[in-house]
Amino acid sequence: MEPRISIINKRLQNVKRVVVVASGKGGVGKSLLSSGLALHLEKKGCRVGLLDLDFYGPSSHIILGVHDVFPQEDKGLIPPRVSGISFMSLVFFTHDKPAPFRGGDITNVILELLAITQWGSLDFLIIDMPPGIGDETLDVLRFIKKSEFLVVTTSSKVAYGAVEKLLVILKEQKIPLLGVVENMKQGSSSFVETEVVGRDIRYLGGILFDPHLEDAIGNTDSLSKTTFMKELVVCFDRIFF
Amino acid sequence: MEPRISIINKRLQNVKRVVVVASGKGGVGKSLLSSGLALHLEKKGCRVGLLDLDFYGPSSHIILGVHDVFPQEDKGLIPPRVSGISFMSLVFFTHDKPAPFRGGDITNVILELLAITQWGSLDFLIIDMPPGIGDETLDVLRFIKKSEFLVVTTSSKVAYGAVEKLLVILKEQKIPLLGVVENMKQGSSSFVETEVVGRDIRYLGGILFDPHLEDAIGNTDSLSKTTFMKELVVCFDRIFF
Amino acid sequence: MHEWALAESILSAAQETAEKEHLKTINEITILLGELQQIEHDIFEFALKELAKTEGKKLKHVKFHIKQEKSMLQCTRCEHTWSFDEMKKTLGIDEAEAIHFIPEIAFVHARCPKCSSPDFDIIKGRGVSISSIKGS
Amino acid sequence: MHEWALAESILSAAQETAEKEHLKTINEITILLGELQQIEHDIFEFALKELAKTEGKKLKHVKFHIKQEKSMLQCTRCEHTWSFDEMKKTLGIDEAEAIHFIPEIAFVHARCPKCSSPDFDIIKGRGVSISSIKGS
Ligand SMILES: Nc1ncnc2c1ncn2[C@@H]1O[C@H](COP(=O)(O)OP(=O)(O)O)[C@@H](O)[C@H]1O
Ligand SMILES: Nc1ncnc2c1ncn2[C@@H]1O[C@H](COP(=O)(O)OP(=O)(O)O)[C@@H](O)[C@H]1O
Ligand SMILES: [Mg+2]
Ligand SMILES: [Mg+2]
Ligand SMILES: [Mg+2]
Ligand SMILES: [Mg+2]
Ligand code: NI
Ligand code: NI
Ligand SMILES: [Zn+2]
Ligand SMILES: [Zn+2]
Repeated sequence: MEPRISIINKRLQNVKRVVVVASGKGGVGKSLLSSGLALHLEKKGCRVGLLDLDFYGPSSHIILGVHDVFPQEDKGLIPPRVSGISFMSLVFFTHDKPAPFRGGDITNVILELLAITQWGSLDFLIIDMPPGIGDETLDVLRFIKKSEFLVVTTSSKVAYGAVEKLLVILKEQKIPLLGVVENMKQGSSSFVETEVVGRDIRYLGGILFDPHLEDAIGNTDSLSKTTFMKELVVCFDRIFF
Repeated sequence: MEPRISIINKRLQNVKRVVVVASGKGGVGKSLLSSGLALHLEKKGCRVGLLDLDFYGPSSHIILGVHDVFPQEDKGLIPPRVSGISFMSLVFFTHDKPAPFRGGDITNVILELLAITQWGSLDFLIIDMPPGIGDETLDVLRFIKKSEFLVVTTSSKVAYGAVEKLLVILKEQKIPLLGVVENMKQGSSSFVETEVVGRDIRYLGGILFDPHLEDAIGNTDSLSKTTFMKELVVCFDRIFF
Repeated sequence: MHEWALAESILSAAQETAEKEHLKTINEITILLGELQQIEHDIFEFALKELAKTEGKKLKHVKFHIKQEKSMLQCTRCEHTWSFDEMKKTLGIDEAEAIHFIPEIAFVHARCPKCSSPDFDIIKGRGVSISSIKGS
Repeated sequence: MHEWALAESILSAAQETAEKEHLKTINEITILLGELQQIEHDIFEFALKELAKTEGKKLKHVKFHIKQEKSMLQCTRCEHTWSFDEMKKTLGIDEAEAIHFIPEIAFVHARCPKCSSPDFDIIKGRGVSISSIKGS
């Protein structure tokens, strides 16, 4: 018998909302948006946690410039504070080496992280997801009942083709869906907006491609000053405040 | 006992080279490069197959504009010809609906596809991979002994952080590695080139961000005329011809 | 007739076993046909026998025992179990055929009949497998 | 002492079982400690006993049977099997500790001792599990 499943609700009982930043597609900006959203909510005075569930390509620690911290061992693991955010990632254990996991391993790692992490009281737990609709997505749906999904796409037909598949599953399974963000917009096509609205899903707006974003990666002060962050705030404040 | 593993070598015995287009990161252009490479090699007079192994976000059929074709049943499945390329994808069976597979399912699907697809004689089989170093990557390494990897990254620190993990595994396991392509270049940073060469891996060159590429998706004639294709040819001709 | 490709894999696996275990001849191969893959016993047996003729002397006198294996699917979310028999009723012809080619396509076109989850497992009866190979 | 968190999960699972099976009291819980996770018997038992005191009347008189479970790892590529005992020799202190927190970190810091593949399975002895719960 698997004991870990039954403790997860307790671990998250003082977490008010769980926002899962997901996409059927990779490289659309899930990680930048997760970190950006976490930083913004923290500035607004919320208690925020950030959990990186992308084990093959963990990115949140790179974006936030996380160095020389480790969870504190106290009846579980207490995530270290990074720019005011309670941050948990597998990189604390992998030492940033490759993690060649198969699907069953992914499930075990997620269960273990959820069972031993002591988040305490949070207004928001943001989860930075890997792409796709595989083990990570199915496990979040299975283990974290209060998940609300925030779906990211770009304007590309190829990207939206993958994102649509996640949207279909979430709608079909009646999972709370905060809406879709169209990231890295460059043209003025309304293709994505039309598609999303046509599926009766909230279109949260577009965020332009920001040529200066790359330079701000690893430094949360610089990140906060980007046009990326200004636009992100516009998209998200209408759903969270 | 699993019978399918033992037939795979026979199915690929008349395939001269298997080129696995991979990346630790999503959205870096694996699918565009796979289709572009397949189209180019076919134009050069090679017999080419293309296998899409990205089951969550299959893209090759969108890029090539594949419609109204299905494999022919004849002692297995013979992939249909699409712009001269023998093309196999799970979309023939999913009807482009979501495929919420767990890792063990992925392995089974890959085994089944490799066991029943009759590629015939090919100079090149190109495999369009999903991101990461999970079941698909481990299974390709396990089942297709003549794989040669072509790794794609962008110039971003976040993307390269994930790509590096795949490179580490491939080098460590002594897998043939054709080199690394830096796609969607916009600045002139030589960060990726320096990192790649520092790992004693061939840097195949950069391909600029092409603002007209999106419009060519779905039409192989238009695709062939993009600057993306011109640059791709420069990167690849030096390794294949 | 994509069944030939799978029948071929059986014979190839048998040859491999003969090699590994230094057998001179293979006398009997017992094969399970998982219900989900909907392979017809007769077609499969025919393919096996035809193919065995050209497989060389180790397989000259092989006997095939082909057994059907009932399917069992189980939901990860609600633990309900069901079979392909039951699932079949909700499938179109094209969908059932797609599952015939790749059994995991069940996750694409079918759901748990009790809770509608796509997150279920194929516990038994997936497809073609070998249950035993006997030789000397 | 992250062991408390895992001990807590045992008691929570026991409560859940009591609920589901309408038990008035839980008399005995048998727990396996998989070798890979390197949890000390005494620490774990202490945590369980302390926690049980505040878990309410159903767990007031519970007895814990804690057994060590030997580990077995198996390579997918070459089928070689080995144990954590053997793996441990190649690990640094930090690496072994990382595996203590998340046993799958073994795939990050260890390889098949025979063929160096990272593609192996944890067959047995992963971590904390419940082998039985008895109540009335
Ligand atoms: N609005 C934007 N403008 C410019 N670059 C962006 C923007 N959003 C994301 N990026 C870049 O795109 C790449 C992919 O972003 P990332 O957050 O890693 O995506 P994902 O997590 O979906 O894989 C990164 O290099 C990131 O810096
Ligand atoms: N050189 C390029 N210039 C402009 N856009 C590109 C280029 N390469 C890829 N893209 C675009 O980037 C997105 C991701 O490409 P894709 O091939 O789907 O990546 P992957 O297969 O790695 O996920 C697509 O929208 C594609 O059109
Ligand atoms: Mg990411
Ligand atoms: Mg792709
Ligand atoms: Mg499943
Ligand atoms: Mg493994
Ligand atoms: Ni058939
Ligand atoms: Ni500990
Ligand atoms: Zn169910
Ligand atoms: Zn091995």
